[in-house]
Amino acid sequence: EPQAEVLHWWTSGGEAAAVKVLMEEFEANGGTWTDMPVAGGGGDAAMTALRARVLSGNAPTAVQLKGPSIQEWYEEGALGSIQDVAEAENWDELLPEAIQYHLKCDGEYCAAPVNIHRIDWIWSNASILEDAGIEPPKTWDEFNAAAEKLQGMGILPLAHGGQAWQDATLFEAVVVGLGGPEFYRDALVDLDQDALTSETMVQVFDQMRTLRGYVDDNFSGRDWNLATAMVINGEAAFQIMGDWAKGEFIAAGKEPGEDFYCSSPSRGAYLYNVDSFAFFNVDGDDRQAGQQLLAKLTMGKNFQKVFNLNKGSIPARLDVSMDEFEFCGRQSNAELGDAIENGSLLPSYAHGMALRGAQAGAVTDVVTAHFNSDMSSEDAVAQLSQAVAASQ
Amino acid sequence: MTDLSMNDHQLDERANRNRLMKRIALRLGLYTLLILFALYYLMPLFVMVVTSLKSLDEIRTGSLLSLPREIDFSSWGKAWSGACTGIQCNGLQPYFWNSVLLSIPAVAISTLLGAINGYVLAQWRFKGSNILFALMLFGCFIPFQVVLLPMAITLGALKIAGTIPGLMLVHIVYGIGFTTLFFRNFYVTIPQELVKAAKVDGAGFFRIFFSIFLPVSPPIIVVTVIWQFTQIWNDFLFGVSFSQAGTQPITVALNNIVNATTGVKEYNVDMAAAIIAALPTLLVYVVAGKYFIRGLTAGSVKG
Amino acid sequence: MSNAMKKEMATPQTAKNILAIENLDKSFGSVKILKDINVAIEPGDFLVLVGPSGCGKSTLLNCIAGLESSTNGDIRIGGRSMTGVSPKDRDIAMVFQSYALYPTMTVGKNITFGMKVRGVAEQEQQRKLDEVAKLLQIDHLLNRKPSQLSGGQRQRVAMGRALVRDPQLFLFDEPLSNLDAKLRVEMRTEIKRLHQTLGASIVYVTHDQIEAMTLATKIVVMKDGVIQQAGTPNEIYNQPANMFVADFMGSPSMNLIPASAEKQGDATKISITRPDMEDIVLDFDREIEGLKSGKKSVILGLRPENITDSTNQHITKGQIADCRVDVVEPAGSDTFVVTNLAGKQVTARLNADATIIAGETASFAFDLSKASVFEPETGARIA
Amino acid sequence: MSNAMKKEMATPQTAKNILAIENLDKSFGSVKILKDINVAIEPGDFLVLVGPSGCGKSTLLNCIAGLESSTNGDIRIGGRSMTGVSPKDRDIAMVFQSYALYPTMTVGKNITFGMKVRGVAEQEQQRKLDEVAKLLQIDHLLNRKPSQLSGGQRQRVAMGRALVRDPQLFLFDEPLSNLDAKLRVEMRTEIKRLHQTLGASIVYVTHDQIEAMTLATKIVVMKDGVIQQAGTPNEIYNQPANMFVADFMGSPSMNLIPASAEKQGDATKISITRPDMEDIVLDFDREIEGLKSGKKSVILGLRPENITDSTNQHITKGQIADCRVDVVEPAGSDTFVVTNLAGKQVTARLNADATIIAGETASFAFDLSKASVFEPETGARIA
Amino acid sequence: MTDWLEKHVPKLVLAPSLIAIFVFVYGFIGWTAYVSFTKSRLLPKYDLVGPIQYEKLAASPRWEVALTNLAIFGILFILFATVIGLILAIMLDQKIRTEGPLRTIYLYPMALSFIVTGTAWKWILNPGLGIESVFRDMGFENFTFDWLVNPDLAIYTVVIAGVWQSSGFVMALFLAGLRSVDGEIIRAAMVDGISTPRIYMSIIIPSMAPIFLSSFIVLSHLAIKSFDLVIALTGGGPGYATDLPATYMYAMAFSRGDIGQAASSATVMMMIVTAIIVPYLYSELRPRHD
Ligand SMILES: Nc1ncnc2c1ncn2[C@@H]1O[C@H](COP(=O)(O)OP(=O)(O)OP(=O)(O)O)[C@@H](O)[C@H]1O
Ligand SMILES: Nc1ncnc2c1ncn2[C@@H]1O[C@H](COP(=O)(O)OP(=O)(O)OP(=O)(O)O)[C@@H](O)[C@H]1O
Ligand SMILES: [Mg+2]
Ligand SMILES: [Mg+2]
Repeated sequence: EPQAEVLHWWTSGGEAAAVKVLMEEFEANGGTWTDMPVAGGGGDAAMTALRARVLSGNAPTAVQLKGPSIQEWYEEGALGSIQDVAEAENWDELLPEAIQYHLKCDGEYCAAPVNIHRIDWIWSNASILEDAGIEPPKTWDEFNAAAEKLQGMGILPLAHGGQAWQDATLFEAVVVGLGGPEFYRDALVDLDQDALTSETMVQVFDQMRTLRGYVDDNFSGRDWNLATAMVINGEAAFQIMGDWAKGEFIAAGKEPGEDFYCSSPSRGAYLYNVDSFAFFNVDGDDRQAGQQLLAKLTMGKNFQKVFNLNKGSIPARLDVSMDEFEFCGRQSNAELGDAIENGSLLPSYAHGMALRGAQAGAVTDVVTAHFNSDMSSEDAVAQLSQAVAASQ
Repeated sequence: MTDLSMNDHQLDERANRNRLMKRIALRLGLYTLLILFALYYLMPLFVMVVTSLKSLDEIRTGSLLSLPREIDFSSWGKAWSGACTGIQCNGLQPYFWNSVLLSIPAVAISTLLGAINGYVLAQWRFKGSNILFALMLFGCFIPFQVVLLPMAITLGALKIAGTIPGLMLVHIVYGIGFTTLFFRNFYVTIPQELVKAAKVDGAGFFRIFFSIFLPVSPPIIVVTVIWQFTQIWNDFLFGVSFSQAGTQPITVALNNIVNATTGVKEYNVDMAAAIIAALPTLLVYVVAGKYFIRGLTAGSVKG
Repeated sequence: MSNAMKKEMATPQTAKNILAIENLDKSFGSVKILKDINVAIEPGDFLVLVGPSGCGKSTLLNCIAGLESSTNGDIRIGGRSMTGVSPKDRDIAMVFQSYALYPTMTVGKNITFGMKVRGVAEQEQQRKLDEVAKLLQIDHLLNRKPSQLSGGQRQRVAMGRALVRDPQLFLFDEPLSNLDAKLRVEMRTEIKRLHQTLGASIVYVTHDQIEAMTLATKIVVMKDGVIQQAGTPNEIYNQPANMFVADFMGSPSMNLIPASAEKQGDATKISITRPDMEDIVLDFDREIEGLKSGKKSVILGLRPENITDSTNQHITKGQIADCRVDVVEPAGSDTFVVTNLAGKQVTARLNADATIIAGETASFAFDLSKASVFEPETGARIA
Repeated sequence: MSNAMKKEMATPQTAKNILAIENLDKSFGSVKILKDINVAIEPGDFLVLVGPSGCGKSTLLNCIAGLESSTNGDIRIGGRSMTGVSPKDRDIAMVFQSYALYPTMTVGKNITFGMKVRGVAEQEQQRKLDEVAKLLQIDHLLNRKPSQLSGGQRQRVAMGRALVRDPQLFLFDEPLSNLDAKLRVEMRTEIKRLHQTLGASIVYVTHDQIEAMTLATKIVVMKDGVIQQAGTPNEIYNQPANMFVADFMGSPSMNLIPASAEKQGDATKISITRPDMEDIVLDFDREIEGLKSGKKSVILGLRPENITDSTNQHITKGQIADCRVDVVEPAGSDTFVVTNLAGKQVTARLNADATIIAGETASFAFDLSKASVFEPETGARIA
Repeated sequence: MTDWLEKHVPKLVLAPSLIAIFVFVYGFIGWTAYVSFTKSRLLPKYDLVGPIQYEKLAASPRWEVALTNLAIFGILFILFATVIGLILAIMLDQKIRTEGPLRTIYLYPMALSFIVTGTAWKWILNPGLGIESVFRDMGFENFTFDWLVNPDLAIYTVVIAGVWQSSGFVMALFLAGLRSVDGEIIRAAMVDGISTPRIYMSIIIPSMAPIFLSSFIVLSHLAIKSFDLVIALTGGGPGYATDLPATYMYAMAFSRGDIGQAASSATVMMMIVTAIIVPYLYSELRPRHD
């Protein structure tokens, strides 16, 4: 009988409800689901636990993992294959190519995706924008113009939480918005030194400095949801945050497209964060059977839909009907399609999709140091290139 | 009596009054300061309690430090048995018992080990015993992050990874240093003649320990138990690393409630959960705090 | 130490010895604490070890009890060598300075604990407890905890714990030193009586010489881990082997006065020089070792009770001298008077009703019949 | 307490009193520790407070020092009422049982710290320190820490700290009780000498009666917070006001023997009944209070030194009796012999060379000229 | 055989604990030191590559910040916790009527883990939510208390919270120490004419040197181990302005997957610990005559 012990960090009410669907399906198929939630630090705590589990030879059957860390774990010899399920279910057809890349280890599937988060969203308070006569910004120039105007009116333009990962989230949105998809890929996926030291990168840091001017003094250490609450309460106009912020708006009784808007500064590009389950090498038929079943159900249409309705993201497989999704979800899905076609579907560096931990960490160290001090853009660029070189 | 001595008397009186006034002023200042400090210490607890009693709406809109407009206990119930700590939404309750199951034996065993180690190191010294004690003490100071990975490998090799006994082992091992320190410093104040008398009486090592030393140890046992219980109950790092589904201690669950990354935050529930998780240790401090100082005076402080 | 005595101590190995210690050495690390100790006692003996603090008395006792292992030499109890025998198998009982009562047990339990450990039958325990409790008059205290007892009561309980054992040898380590003066005197008599009643063999450590004198049948005086003298109380008191023993035993202690001895024909004269007064010249009726003729610096040892006021009727003529009185200490039963001879304080013991005033001059009688004379350099007794 | 004495104590308020305590009461909570204490001393007096442990000696001293506030009554030092005056303003110095040296300061600093705090000039401090250090012979120790000193040296330093203060009144709380017997005797003499040299006024607490006897010019005996007797050492020793004082003062203590007194014409006879031997009948040459004629049960108080061996030449005829000897304690300078009279242990003090054997019968001489007689019920002295 | 057993019981009894300590403390330190010379990333690897991890560490500005912070935090934390603990102890020693409750209030932060109190502190110190806004609401418009969000000052807020948590324990240590000071010394000083503050300053406090040492050791090990405190309060931010060695090490090992680097920082930490602890152990355990 299939067994699954699942390590994840979806512990808030909405998230829990979302994964619960999977558990119910899993148990309906005769499996036993053992829940192993570890929240905290955006998965840091879970990763700590995972490492201890793997080292003690007691790996969980499935783990919420994403991006390059899947490959990293595979290289450590810890991951198993679910190629059989993937072939049987024809995953190659159902998933965008860019995303398949993250899930495959040496050409075989070793992880199953659950969703696609869009990172580069600008959330805005509809009534403020209407009062100021501003459209939701679509480029950084528009954003700057809008922010100037709002500032003139005594309204705080940008709600931001000063935590390293939030700084990074801002940063990558600026990189893709100013530099375009190619530049983004060179700079933050390939860590190309030319790109990192280019004039564009200097402009990126300039824009970061500009954004810093739109943020209140007390942003430091603020949780993202408190920043969202500022937008909801009309204390600030914008927040740049992944689509989970939507959940806060909805929980506060706001209607997407009416009470608040979602727009992207990325000019057609799309920064994604795909959560997935990776499957570790485990002993015992029951647990291996559990992995197969879990992989299959994860990619199931129903789960993909229900999970993402709850979570604010959109399904990873492309053939799920978006009818039940709200405005921003549908917009996200539509722009995803465009991005796939333009080849501007890009992995989020801030959320660990583009780089390995050490490299991403090195970039973030510089970004956050710059944002939280009066470092010049040139210095930041120099430090960035140095830190990246050192981390390789 | 003569006039002169009357004067003396009046002078005495006035001096007395002045002294009294000065004393009262001093006392007043003293109490004021003490209360100010008390406020500093109570502030976080105040914030937590107040927040736990507010509704979510009020938290979103109001000042965090203001008193609740309406007292609402529902978040306490939710934290205990309804908050989501993962897929299950059973609150802290199941994890609470894990922690109880873990900490009581771990505290008992590490205290007993500390007692017997302290007994040896204080009363049965042998060549090199001081160096061994120093080596044990050094174990108190190792940062726990450092040992996570090798400990995981070791627990795996011992086949107790992810089990409560495994977690207990970790806590016991890293508690030994402190418990031994407490007991040793307590037992060195007991005259060696007691052991000698018992030896002549025919009692052996264990007999002396159980019949004579253990019965005099309550003060230091209190100190040790408080210390160990606080450490073990509050531990998160070991708890999260060396547990698996079903054996996670309460701190991990609390963390899951409080630190959800991309979900909606329910601060009132968070705070209620935090207080519930801290209740046992708080209780221990309130009930046994008196004995804590007494125990420290009795042994672990060298004056 | 005289040669004769040395010999006696060196061959103690006779069947009747209950305790025999031969050539015992004991070191802690590199520090030698006990050096070549030889002691033997017979059944019923009451051996008292005296000496200043830190001289190794407790260490010696612990060696006998097996609580410390000796570095060298042999200890025999009841004729059996004790090497490697653990304390509990040595058939000894011990009473400690701090009493070492088990703090959490009642008096009764304290006393019976040893028997319980050894598995003595419940009934037998009770019987012995009753017996000992009656003997020591602590029957009404049996249910109290040690903390609820007075010092003297604790002391009794500690003795009770030893007595129920009925061992071959009792060891006492300064059992009275934690008591106040009055109680100490009482308990001293009690111990003496117990010894006389039970006829037990006892080794007893103290640094109180009065205790030593009153209790012992045999005294061993130690200093820095070396035996200075062993003998009966009388020998030790009246013929101290050296100045250390002379000074140590007796309270107030023996006056040790620098003097010079001179052979004048058959007679020996001892004279004490004083800067401000005329010399005191005293007749001495014994031979002084090494003084064949001429003059010699010596130390004259005179006990306070041998310097009395001149109205004392024992005194032979010519032994009376005037001295200035420094301090007068009436002690009720006696009056002690301190004067200054040859730069040293000298104490005299006078009658309680002696009327003498500090600062004035009084005449004292010197009784040299019990005086000792010491060699100034070595401190050894020469007469 | 005799009425005459009570009166003397109740009106101590004369100008020349350096310390006067009137009707002092002290309670801790509901427990009365000191009850109606009246004491006065004149400049240069050496007042010793004695009494068993817990009788309130330290409490009284602390009241004088201002370390405890009294519940009732008045304390005057140098004629000034001390009510509400803090210890530091009382112009007193105090020496404690544990010496209470400041552990982190050197000996020199310990002694000068009080002066430093008062802002005495550096030079003056040094001068006084030198003076006192020389007086106490601790000049070579001034740079040591207390932990590096022996007990006797610490004791000296504690005294030094008091002496530099040059106060109106010195208070000593059992300053010698932590020293061993030998050192105690030495320091006792030293304190006596200091008192004689400086002429200081001293209140001194001890529970050692020998200390009390030798040091005091005036002794106050306390029990349970009540003064039992106040007087000179001689009065206390020879005319104890009651059985408690009689028993408490003197070592070994006074023998208190149940006896019956009978008036036979002009003569008074005291007889001691013995079950196994014939009665001892002794002549008594003073009047016994309340005995006009006939017979009366009394307690005969006899000091050990007044029971000697019959060869003693002082003794009047008819006062010799035979007794069985229980215990013999040769103490070097004397021999103490314990016998049993009327069911009580009775100690006799014999010469050191007395040859007497436990278990046998010997004849003793009873000197009743210094005997006390007590009322059995109240314990009060009646002759 | 039984004799042998009897003689060696104490050692045998100590053995399990000792073995555990040797494996779990010294073995692990050794393991960590070894791994610090490898290129281990996600999981430990055992091929030695020389001191490159230390070179990287030395070049890392973040590590530099962490060390500087440890110095600032360590010194201030120890200083304030000691001073406040001492002051509280002295005040509580003045025969305070409500000593029991007050003592419990001062002590209770020890009972709470920072997972619990971190959020509350974050709010209190946050200028927009906590003290600053409360004071401004009360009418003190210019009241500013924004250390938490100032990269140069944020580390001091960590000190505030750290002191809050630990000073109660120090208070307990000192109170216990004060309670065991020989009462006669204080009486002697009073008679000697010394005022109460002076008695504390010149006599009692100097005599509590061993307690200063004990609390220094306890506090310094807390400072070096400080982790929860930073994570809960600032998350190491703003930027990495409040990083400490322990958080650096943790970040490297668990979020960055750079175990080699983590091991090297851990080794440096252990060396700092050793430098502080070994002299203490030496002084504590050298043979004394007591
Ligand atoms: N375990 C030990 N290690 C090292 N030295 C010791 C030990 N025990 C005792 N000593 C030393 O041995 C010497 C003798 O000590 P011991 O206790 O026998 O003296 P003592 O004669 O009993 O003195 P006291 O009258 O003070 O009890 C002392 O100098 C002491 O410091
Ligand atoms: N602070 C206090 N509170 C309550 N009772 C006290 C206090 N101090 C002393 N006592 C009690 O007062 C009584 C007298 O104590 P005090 O210390 O004066 O006796 P003492 O005569 O000095 O005895 P010792 O000879 O043992 O020093 C004792 O019964 C003691 O228990
Ligand atoms: Mg000894
Ligand atoms: Mg006292």
